[in-house]
Order: sequence, then C-alpha cells, then structure tokens
Amino acid sequence: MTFIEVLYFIVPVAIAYAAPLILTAIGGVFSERSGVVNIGLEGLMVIGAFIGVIFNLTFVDTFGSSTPYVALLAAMVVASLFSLFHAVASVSFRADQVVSGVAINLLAVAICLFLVKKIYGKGQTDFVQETFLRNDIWLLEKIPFLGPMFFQDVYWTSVIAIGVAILAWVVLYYTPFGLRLRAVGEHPMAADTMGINVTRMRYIAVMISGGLAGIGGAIYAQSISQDFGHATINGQGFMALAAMIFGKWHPLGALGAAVFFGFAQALSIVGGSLPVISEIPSVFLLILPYVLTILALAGFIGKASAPKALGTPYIKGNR
Amino acid sequence: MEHVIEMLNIRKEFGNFVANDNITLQLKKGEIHALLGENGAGKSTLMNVLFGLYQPEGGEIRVRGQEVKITDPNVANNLGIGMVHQHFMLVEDFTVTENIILGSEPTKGGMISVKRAAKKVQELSELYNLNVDPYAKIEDISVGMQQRVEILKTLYRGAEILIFDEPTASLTPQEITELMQIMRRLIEEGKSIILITHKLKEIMDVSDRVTVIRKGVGIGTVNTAETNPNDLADLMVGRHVEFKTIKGLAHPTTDVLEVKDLVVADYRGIEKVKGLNLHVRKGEIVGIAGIDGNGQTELIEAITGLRKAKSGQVFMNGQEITGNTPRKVTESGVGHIPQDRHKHGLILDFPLGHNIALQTYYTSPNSKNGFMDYSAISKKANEIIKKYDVRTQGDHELARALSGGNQQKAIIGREIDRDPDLLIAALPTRGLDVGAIEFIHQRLIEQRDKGKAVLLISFELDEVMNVSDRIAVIYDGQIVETLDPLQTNEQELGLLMAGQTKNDTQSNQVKEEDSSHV
Amino acid sequence: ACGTDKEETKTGNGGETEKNDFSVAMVTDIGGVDDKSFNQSAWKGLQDFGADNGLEKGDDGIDYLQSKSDADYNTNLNKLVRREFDLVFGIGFLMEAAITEIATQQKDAQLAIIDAVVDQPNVASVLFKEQEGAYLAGVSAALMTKSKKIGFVGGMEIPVIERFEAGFLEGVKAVDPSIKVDVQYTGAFDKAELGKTTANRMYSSGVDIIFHAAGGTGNGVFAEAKELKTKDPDAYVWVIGVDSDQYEEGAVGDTNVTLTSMLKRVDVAVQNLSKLAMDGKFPGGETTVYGLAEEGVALADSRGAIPEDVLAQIDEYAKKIADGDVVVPETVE
Amino acid sequence: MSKRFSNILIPGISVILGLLVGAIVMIVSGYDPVEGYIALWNGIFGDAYTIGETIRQITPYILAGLAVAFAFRSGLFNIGVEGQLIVGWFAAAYVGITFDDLPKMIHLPLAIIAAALAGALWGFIPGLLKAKFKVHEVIVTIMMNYIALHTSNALIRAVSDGGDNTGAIQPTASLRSAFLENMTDYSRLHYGILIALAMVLVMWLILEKTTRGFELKAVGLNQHASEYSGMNVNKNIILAMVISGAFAGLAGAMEALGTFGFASVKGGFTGIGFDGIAVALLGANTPLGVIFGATLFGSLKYGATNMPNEAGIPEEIVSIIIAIIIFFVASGYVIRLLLERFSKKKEAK
Ligand SMILES: Nc1ncnc2c1ncn2[C@@H]1O[C@H](COP(=O)(O)OP(=O)(O)OP(=O)(O)O)[C@@H](O)[C@H]1O
Ligand SMILES: Nc1ncnc2c1ncn2[C@@H]1O[C@H](COP(=O)(O)OP(=O)(O)OP(=O)(O)O)[C@@H](O)[C@H]1O
Ligand SMILES: [Mg+2]
Ligand SMILES: [Mg+2]
Repeated sequence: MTFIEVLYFIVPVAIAYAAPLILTAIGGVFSERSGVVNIGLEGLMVIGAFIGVIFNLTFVDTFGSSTPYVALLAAMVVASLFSLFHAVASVSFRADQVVSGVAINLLAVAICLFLVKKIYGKGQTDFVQETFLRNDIWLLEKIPFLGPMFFQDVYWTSVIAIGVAILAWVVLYYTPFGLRLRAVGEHPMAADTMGINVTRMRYIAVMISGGLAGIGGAIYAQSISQDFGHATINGQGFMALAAMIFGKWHPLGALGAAVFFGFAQALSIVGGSLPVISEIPSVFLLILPYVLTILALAGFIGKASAPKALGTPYIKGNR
Repeated sequence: MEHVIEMLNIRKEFGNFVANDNITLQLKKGEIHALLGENGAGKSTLMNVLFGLYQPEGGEIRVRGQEVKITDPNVANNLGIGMVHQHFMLVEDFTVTENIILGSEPTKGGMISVKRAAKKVQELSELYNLNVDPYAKIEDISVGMQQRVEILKTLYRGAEILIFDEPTASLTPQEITELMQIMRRLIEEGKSIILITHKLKEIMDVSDRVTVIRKGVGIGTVNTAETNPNDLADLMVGRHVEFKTIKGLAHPTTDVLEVKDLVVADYRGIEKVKGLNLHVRKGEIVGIAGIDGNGQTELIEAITGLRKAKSGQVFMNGQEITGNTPRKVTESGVGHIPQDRHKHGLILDFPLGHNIALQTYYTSPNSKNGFMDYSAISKKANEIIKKYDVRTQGDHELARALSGGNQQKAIIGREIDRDPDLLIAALPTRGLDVGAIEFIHQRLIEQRDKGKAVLLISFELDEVMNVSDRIAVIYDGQIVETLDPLQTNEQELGLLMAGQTKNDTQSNQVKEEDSSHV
Repeated sequence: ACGTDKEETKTGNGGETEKNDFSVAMVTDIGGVDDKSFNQSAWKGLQDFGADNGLEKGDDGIDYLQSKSDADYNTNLNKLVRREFDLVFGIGFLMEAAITEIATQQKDAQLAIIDAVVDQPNVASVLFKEQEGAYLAGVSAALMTKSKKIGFVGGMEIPVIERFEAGFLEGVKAVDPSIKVDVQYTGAFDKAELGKTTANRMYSSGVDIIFHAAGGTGNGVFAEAKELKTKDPDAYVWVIGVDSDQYEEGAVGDTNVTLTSMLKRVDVAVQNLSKLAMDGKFPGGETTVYGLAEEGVALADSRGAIPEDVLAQIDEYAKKIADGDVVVPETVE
Repeated sequence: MSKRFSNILIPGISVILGLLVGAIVMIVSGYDPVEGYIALWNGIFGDAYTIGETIRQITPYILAGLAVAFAFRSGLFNIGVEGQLIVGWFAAAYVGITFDDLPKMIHLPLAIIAAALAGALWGFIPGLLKAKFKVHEVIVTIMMNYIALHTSNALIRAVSDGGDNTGAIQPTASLRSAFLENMTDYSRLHYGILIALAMVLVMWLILEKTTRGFELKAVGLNQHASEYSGMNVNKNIILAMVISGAFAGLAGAMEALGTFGFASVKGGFTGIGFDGIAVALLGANTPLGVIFGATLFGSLKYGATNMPNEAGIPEEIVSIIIAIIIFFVASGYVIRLLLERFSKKKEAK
C-alpha cells in the first residue's frame, strides 16, 4: 500500500468505526454535563443493539430498505426509556451514580439475553437482512484528494453521527436548554435559585444519553455484527466513556476522540499489510490503539476537568 | 407605613431541631432592614423560607398585604423577591451574562441572543453604578465583582425586594463602601432591602431598622437611630460583649520568619508575588493588609510549601525553608490557619477527631511503628474541643456537621495546640459572629504574649488595626509600606491598599527603625 | 431449547427405561450450543444419535450444559458425570485440562474430548485434520480467484487456527504458487468490527475471496462482503465459511457471497463415538483422527457458486489427500 | 433507627426485593419461580460439591472486590481490575511452571507474590499517569485492560512455543488441596479462600489501623487538605493503585494456582474484574462489605448455572436479580426513608 492508499483506507474506516462511539460518547456528554455520571453507557448500547436487531428482523417486510433507519428510532426510544432506571436511582433516589451505572450494565445484558432466549430459543438472533450501506456523497466525492478520503464510500450513519455531534455542540453551548443543563452540572443550587428544575433537567439529560447510546448500539449491531448475542456489545460503551473523558466532556472533543480511536484501530489493521510493520510481532499491533491513546493522554491532552457537580446528587438546601 | 413583606410567626424545623421559632419580620417599603444574630441563629434559614428554598412548618408570609405561598424560587422571583446568597450562587465556568440570564434567557430563533442580554446587563450595570463586564468569566473576576453580579441577577429579574445574606463577609473595605453606596442607590430607586451581617458598624451605617434573633427566637425589632453597637451586640448574644480587643504592648525580639525577594506565580503562571520582603519577629503580630488578589494567597502558599516560589528565599528561625514540602515547613515550626477552611483546612467527611490530628497523625503518640493509636487521637481531640469551646456532639461527629464557627475553632485549636513558632492566620474570622471573633482574636494575642510570631492576613481594616502590632500593606505583590497601627488610620490604610504611595497620603507616619529591610 | 423440556427433565430420575438405557451428554465451550459453529454441530450429532436410538433430551437420554466462562468447564463436566451419563463429551480444546482432571478423579466415567488429546484410559480423544479441509478451501479459492489475490482472516493465533492457515496456504500454492495470500489475525473471536475492517482492507486492495477462521469476528467479514454485494450486485466478492455450512450468513437478497464452507464434521465424530460407546466399544485412551478420508472434514455444497468443472478439479485434490499422495502440513513453514 | 441497624437491614431488604422482582419476571415470562428458586438453591447449596464450587467461585470475587474498594476509598476508580487480574494470572502460572525443584514452602508464595507484583505493576502505570500528568485513571485503566489481554496472550504463546496454554503448574505451586477436595466431593475448592479472607483482614488493617491508611483515606476524601497537612498526595495515589492492583493480581493467582492450574490464551475478558466493581459497591467499599458482596454475587452467579438445567429457565434471570439488588442497595436512601416513616407510624400508634 502506498501512503495515499493507506490514507484512503484509514480515514473512512476510522470514521465508520467511530460512528457508534461518537453517538454514545455524546450521550455521555449530555448526562455528565448535567452532573450525572453514566458508566451505564455500555448497557444502554446493549439495549440499542438488541432493539435495533429485533426491530429490523421483525419489521423488515414493512419498511424494506429503510428498516435499519427506522430501527434506530425504535432503539433510541427504548434505550432512553431504559435509562430512566438510572435517572430514578441516581437523581431521585440519590443512589451512588457509579453503582447505578454498574447495575444498568448488568441489567441490560441480562434482560436482552433473557429475551433473546425467550423469543428465539437460542443464544443469539438471526442475521438481519437490511443493513446500512456505504454511499458516495454526490459531487463532494469528486473533490480531488479529499473526495476519496471523506466523501466516497461513507455510511449515512457516520454523517448522522457527525451531524449529531455538531448539533449537540450548538444545543449545549448556544441554547437556553444547554446553558441550563450545564449550569445544573456545575452548580445545581445556583440553577435551582434561578428557578431551574434540577431534577427535571437531569432526567432529560440522562434520557438523551440513553437515546444516543441506543442509536449508537443499533448502528453497531446493524452495520457490523448484524445479529445480537452476548458479545455483540463488548466494551464499546467503555470506549465511548473513554472518548467522552478524552474529549473533555465536549461534543466536538468526544467526536475527535472517537475518530482518534477509530484511526488507531484502523492503523493496527493496516499495519499488518505494510512491509516493514508486518515484521513486528502482531501483539504490538493489537495493543497499538490502546497504547496510542494512553500516550496521547499523557503527552498532550493532560488534565481533564469534569463538571464540578458531577457525581453528587442534588439535595435541596444542602450546602 | 406600607409593609412590602410580612413574615409572621414563621416556624421552621429540621428534624427535631427548631431553626426558626415563631419569628416575625416586617419590611417597610424603601427601607434597609438589618437582620442580626449569632452564627446558627437562623437568619439564613428565615431568608431561605422567604425565597422559597425551604417550606415553613408554621406562620404566614404576606407580600404587599397579600398572603402568599412561596413554594419555590420561581414564585419568589415572580413576586419581585431576589436574594444574594451567603455563598455565591454563580457558575464559575460561565460568563457574567450567562449567569445573569440563566433561567430566563432571551432567545432568537431558539438560540440565546447573548448580545441582547449583554446589552441589558450593561445598561443595568450602568444604572446602578455596578461596573461589571458582561463578558468576563466568573472565575476571572474579583469577589467584589462576583457580589455585584449576584445583585445584577436579582435586578435583571426585576426584583423589588432584595435580600442580602452576609454580603460583606469577603469584601475589601473599598468594596464594602461601594456596596453600601449601591444599596442606598437601590433604595432611591424604590427597592427595599433585608441585610444580614455580623458587622455592627455596617448596620449602624446603612440600615433603618434592625431585627435581632437569638437561637432561632425573635428578640425584637429596633430603630437603628435609637440604638448603638454595644446594645445590639448584647441583645444578640444575650450577655455583655467587649469590643475593643484587649492587649498589652508587644515585646518583639528576634526574627522568626524572613522572606527575601520572593517571586511566586499563580496557577495560571501569572506572577502574583513580585519580589516581596517581609519579616515577623518573636512576640509580635504582623498584619498583612491588602485587597484580595494582591498576592496574599500565593505568598502564604509559598511560605507553607503548597506552591513553589519562582525565586527568592524564605527563612524560619534562620534556616532556609524555601521549596520545602508542606510537611517540612510545618515541622520547622509553622502553624497555618488556611484561608479556605473547607478546601484546605478540613476533611469534611472525616470525624472531627481525625481532623484535629491532621498535622500530628503521623507522630507519637498518635502513630507508632506505622500503626495509628486512635484512642490517643480521641483523647487529644477531646482536650482541644474542650479548651477551644468547639460545640459538637463529640470527636466522632463528621466535620461537615459543624457550623462554620465551630469548624474554625477546631482548626485554630489544632494549629495553636502544636505551639508553633510562627502562626499564619489567613482570614481567621471570615463569616463568624462577634462572639467567635472575640475568642479567636484572644487566642492570637495569647500566642504573641507567649513569645510566638503571628502573621495575620485579613481584608478587614478593623481586624488588622485591632489585632496587629505592625501592619504590612501589600499591593500588587509587594509590601509597599509598614505601619504602626497606633499611628495610622483607616483612610490612610485604605489608600495605601489601593496603590497610592505614602507620599500621596500626606499624613505623617513614624517610620520603624528597620522598615527599610522589611 | 429452553423452557419446554421441563417434564422430561423431571421425570427422568429413577424411571425405568423402555427403549434404551444408554445416555450421552456434552458440555459446550463459551460459544454456547447455538454458536452456528462446532458446538451447534456437536449438539446436532447428539440429536441425530438420539433420534436414531429413541433417546430424548434429559437425564436418561441426551443433554448438554453450556459454559459461561472457562471456569465452568470443570463443573459442567462434573455435573454431567454425577448425573450418570454413560458418555460425556467436552467440546473444544479449551476443555483439555478439565477433562484430564475429571478423568483422574472419576475413573469409572467415560469421557471424550474434541480437538485435543487427553492421555487417560477413560478418555477418547478426537482430532480433526483441519488442514486437509482448509487445503481444499485453498484449492477452490485459487481456482476461483480472478484477481489472483486471496485473503485469510484468522481469529487468535493459536495452533488450531494455524492449522487452518497452513492448509489453506498449501492448497492455494498447489494450484498456483504465484497467487498472493493476504493473512491477517485479528486477535479475537468476538470482534466483528475487526473482521469487517480487515475484510474492507483486503477487498479494497483487490482480494476477491476471503477464507475466515475467526468465529464471531468472521461475521464482520460476511458483513463487509454482503455490503459490497448489495452496493454492486455484479461485484466479484466471496467468503469461504468455516466449521459449519455458512450459506445462511452469506445471503444477500437473492444472491449469496458464500462460496463454500469448510466443514468440520463434529456431528459425525460425536455420532460415531456415541455409537461405539453404546455398543460397548468405547475407545478409551485412544485418539481418533478425522480427516478427509474419514469424512471428518469436507467442503460444503457450494450451491452452484463453484462451477462443475472446478468442483471436479477440487475432487481430484481431495482424492489425492484421501489416498495419502499429498500430506498437508499442520504448520506454516 | 440506628445507622448500624439500617446498614444491615438495607442490604437484606434489597435482596428480598430483588428476589421478588425476579419472581415477577419469571411469572410474566411463563416460568415457575418456585421451581426456579429451588434450582437456584440447589445450584448453590445442593450438596457438598456445589458448596465447594460456590466458595471457589466467591474467592476471586472477594479479591477483585477488594481491589475496586481499596481504590475507591482512596478516591480512585479502578476499572482496570480485569487487566490486573489477567497479568496476575499469567505471572502466577509462569512462576508455577518455570521452577521445578523448589519446595512448596517457597514455590507457592513465590508464585502468589509474582501475581501480586504483576497486578501491582499494572496498577502502577495508571497511578503514575494520574499523579504526574493528571490523566484520568478511568481511561487509562480501560486501555490497560486490553493491553493486558493481548500481552498475556502473546506471553502465553511465547512460553508454550506457539501453543495456547502454559501447561499445568508444578504441584509445588498449587493451591489445590486434596483435603478440601475430598471434603467437598471433588470440587475445586482450594486454599485460595484463606488467602482472600486474609486479604480482607489486610485491607481492614491498612485502612483502619495504619498511618498509611489514614493518609490514603484522607487523600481519597480531600486532596487539598491532605496536601496542606503534609501528605504526599501523588505518592498516595500511586500507592493506592499499586495496592489495588496487587489485590487484583492475587485474584488472578487464585485462577492460576487454584481453579485452573494453568493460564491459557483468552478470547476475551474473564468478567471477574468488572464484576468486582459490583461486588465492591454492594459492600459499600468496606472490607467486610466486600465479603458480603462477593458471597452474594458469587453464589448467585454460580447457582444460576443450575437453573437452565434443572428448571429450564435462562440463567440471565439471576443477573437481572443481582442488578435489581444493586439498584436497591444503591438507593438505600429511599429505603431508609421508608423505614423511618414506617417506624414513625408505628410509634404514633
Ligand atoms: N439543612 C439543614 N439541615 C439541618 N439543620 C439545619 C440546616 N440548615 C440550617 N440548620 C440549622 O439551623 C440553624 C440555623 O442555621 P442558619 O444557617 O439559618 O444560621 P445563620 O443564622 O444563618 O448562621 P450564620 O450567621 O452562621 O450564617 C443552624 O444552627 C443549624 O443547626
Ligand atoms: N445538611 C445539614 N445537615 C445537618 N445539619 C446541617 C446541615 N447543613 C448545615 N447544618 C447545620 O448548620 C450549622 C452550620 O451553620 P452554617 O453553615 O450557617 O454556619 P456558618 O457559620 O454559616 O458556616 P459557613 O459560613 O462556613 O457556611 C451546623 O450547626 C450544622 O449542624
Ligand atoms: Mg447564614
Ligand atoms: Mg456563616
């Protein structure tokens, strides 16, 4: 592979790999910006993946080739409802938010597998027939150099993910809703004295995180694994969590971090086919994405500052 | 005379504890009404009830004659009630404008129209002479300006009735004067004000009437014109309090602390201490007077080892301690009452006893061969609790559960009990009532009389003038002047602190024999 | 498979057996009994055996236990031995240590292991010559490729998978030594995204046929091939499946990207061994090797994807191996 | 109500509520909960063998739980227990197979220490990065998990000449015990449980009795005040991660020297490390609580494997129950509130 070929391969792959991570990490941004720790992202992705696949299998005759997209909506709705568990526990019941997130992760896998076994009588679903496809983006694909890198063979889901990242940035930083949400995460009592309903904001934020993680899971399952089983979502939620922190709790930062992970991942796959690198024992390629991340963090990202009220339940009148 | 607010027989309970026991407070239109009481008397609680943060167990509230139920701050806002809280309710990460518009943002096409908001903020700021930059970030502005942002918040919402809960606790004298002017201006514009403060002088200066509460019970309301500070204090505490700190003459001897050409940068790398010289001798209290942000924090942090100095030297009893770790500095004989008791002074979720052992936990008898002796710690803690009159349920209670005043007493007990050669006391009486302040000042003087050195950092002229034997004025990272408290006055101090030079101030000061080397 | 068999399970204990008093059970590895791979194949073997001999699922017939983690192998095997099954299979080389341990503890039990050798008198070992099947897969890939570029996607670099690789490379070489085989291990059996990305890289570099031996990671290979096929129905992209017939996995509307699959007939082995045991001829302490000759490995029906004449050529290679004229190496030189 | 009392009551009530919810789920999905719970009970306590296996299962959970809890008490969130366990597993197995004429007295402790050291090293890296560069330990530990997995697989291949298994450890390095096995009808119960319990004691001693523990807790609660009082915050952060990692490494030793007796190439995570988070949190991050959490978690998880077999119910039901229990334990505030209301009403009567 020439250098250009490597680029033409790596960039689209990185973006495609990143899409589920981007969405989930941005979900995390919403939740944590409102002050609610969400390590339940993994579980919420599981729900999304499960619903996406089930919906796709069930309604493929009704919706035809648009099934995967409709399934995203279904996954979003169900996962955001499921995230209410986390909201109720950590916002209303003042549960330790990490504990509640752990419970979400356990519960999601358990319920989904339980249902798969109940419905299909086996450990995983069938394969879905309609999946996401790559497209060339009209006209843009023709731009020299950039065209093949960014606009040929892209998934609409990647476009959605990047769109959501930009939208999330606008919402969080330029709308009243975003201002209030961030205020609730930084100084809930200040927000309370300004007449903002802290509890309601946090519920909404957690549900947004559920919805986005659900879409993320559904994209993953319908484009990559194409079925649902116990290992379908296998750490991606934690990677999304890492992307969120890496991105300093900012939607565009999360986007960048997720693409970085995708890039590192793609690099490790390309590596095997490059003459020099293929001499290196494969374990070094396998751990490359993770080592790169750590180096990046230690080298030039440095201290990340979480929202100030992150992890603390808001109790009216408490100082 | 029209009452804009009437709080009648308000009762508020926390569990079995009665914080407000049938308190009545009536606010006339256009008056400044002071609310006075010791720490924990229930002032904030009463105001939080009025602002809708707490629901009372009994009593009624009338606003402009109408009985109302204030179920949450929104209701209060709509009734024209605004509150400036004891602890600022500001999001540090946001700009001034963002903080002000939060909750009622002007929008255009779904987006916040920051420009429009900032313009309105600017207008309000000009109307009331608040001098606030709408685009500045809260974390970058002074405490005084933060205070004014809090005021703007209420004005922005069209508040007619303003509650100020201890607004001056962390302001500099200049800022306090400005605030008083702002309050008067607000009254001129037809607003009414409830003011909570521990500073009797302020009450006498600015208020029209005073309501006093003691231990949750309303003692009564008096016209300011018909009372005086001594009566007010006695009324509040329920016994006679002495005002002027009683102390004999100082007999300073040799240098304990010596700071030479010290340069320190803050967390952002900006130099805050710029070649500072200072010395403190055995048997004297040196007060550092200055406006917040002139390098006091960085100076103390550099002396105590919490921050690395860029250059210069620090000596304790002749030994250089520059760049030493906090542990080594402490062991060289420094005691430190930190400026922020919740951040540095205490581990709020540790029991009080552990907190009292925070500087000595690793030494015998608290620790032997790497193992703790918690009974020794407990024994010592109880001694200190008793000696320093810390009101608590015992050394096992979490530090968090204590009131600010008692937390402070525990810290002071901890630091003084080690009998350090140098005691650094940074804002030791912030937010405390007169009784507690008196107690703490006495302890500092006691240390001096035992032949120890004391370095006092304070924003309050009263305190600096009363307690210190020597006043070092800090401005822009340097000690610009050293004064004898008996030979100076508040005006002169105030001007020096604001950056004027001694020649500007005209008044004649007796120079100390060694002031050149200070 | 669950929830419906309660009655049989319960009535099993102590009831007289009318038809047949032989019983046999198996323990799956963590893939589970419906892994679309060799656990499933093994269970199919038991089911067929049960059907032939009138055995039903339950204590006196046929049964399985699934393992959630490596730690379960031992307990699951133990449980089945305790339930007094006459023969207990451990499916997969991962169970080697567990079988060894139980065989020494329970000397009366009859045990069998697939894909590993356990040297105990009461254990029958079954091995497959994956390399022979993979060789045929290599031959068919080499005969079918148009671009002269072929891919191999492995899961983890472990000896079993290396046998696949070795056989495959050998098969390709036998047809045309100039064909380039792009070999990549993904380091995992359950990371579909790695399979997909790897396949993406291979196909976009001109590879037209990929043989995967990567379990769930292989799903990603199928996903990529199917995507290419959907986008361009004339695209010449193929996947060769592994272990069981992966025709289903390759379905794209009316077409299919599965060229063929290399079958590992665990079902055949399980059935044979059960039959021997039932007849009192349990080959304890012996190792049975299933290669092409024993029909233990084979290629699946290509359902027309491979033309007749090519199939004929493949058969010739198969015959050579079966006759011992060609010996396929187990490791890559 | 006394705090101590409600500290016991709340987990108790949570377990009951969890089982109730589990029963409802079973009824709704058409299974018989009575049959299900009998199967679960038998799966845990059925006979000597299952009891032995249940305890064996609990052993690594205790150590993984301690690892998470210890870091938590020092203000750190160690999601990397899984990776630390994996490297500990390999290290113990490696020492176990490598030395062949050491007496047991030396060989076994050596293997155990090797595991603890390997885990400690894996904890040291995120600790160091946190202390020196303020890098968030959550990300680094997540990444370290994957690195551990691939590295240990590569090492296993290296020591076994490309094989997938290190081969059995020498008997001199084994935690297995003929005595315990006989007592429990050939279960794999091994002496590791004693090590795990000893470590509970060690954690308690460190945190509650030693000066170092005082510092670790202080740093966990308020770094600024700790620095003010002269503690070396960075050193304590690193130490906390190192000790936490050592506990996790020991969990790996339990698998290497007890349950399995070897290390093999892993296709994915063991899950024990992640479950350790739940165990620690169930136990409120206290040493004794971890025993409770591990016992609950371990026995339910192990007993669950009997449910599909004996009652035809998918074993995931038990994970649902565990998750519900965790929810309730975490929401202790609400339960306490309800209990207080309830006891007040009683008083009123
Ligand atoms: N949230 C609360 N829960 C329980 N008790 C409280 C709470 N808030 C206040 N109290 C109790 O009510 C009493 C009055 O507190 P409050 O804050 O009103 O005092 P204050 O007069 O404002 O004191 P200060 O001068 O220190 O500000 C305190 O002594 C405290 O014991
Ligand atoms: N959440 C709470 N639960 C119980 N008691 C509380 C709570 N919050 C405050 N208190 C009580 O309030 C009192 C403290 O009063 P307060 O905080 O007003 O003192 P303070 O001098 O204003 O301190 P600071 O200025 O540092 O806040 C203590 O007696 C404490 O028992
Ligand atoms: Mg107050
Ligand atoms: Mg106060």
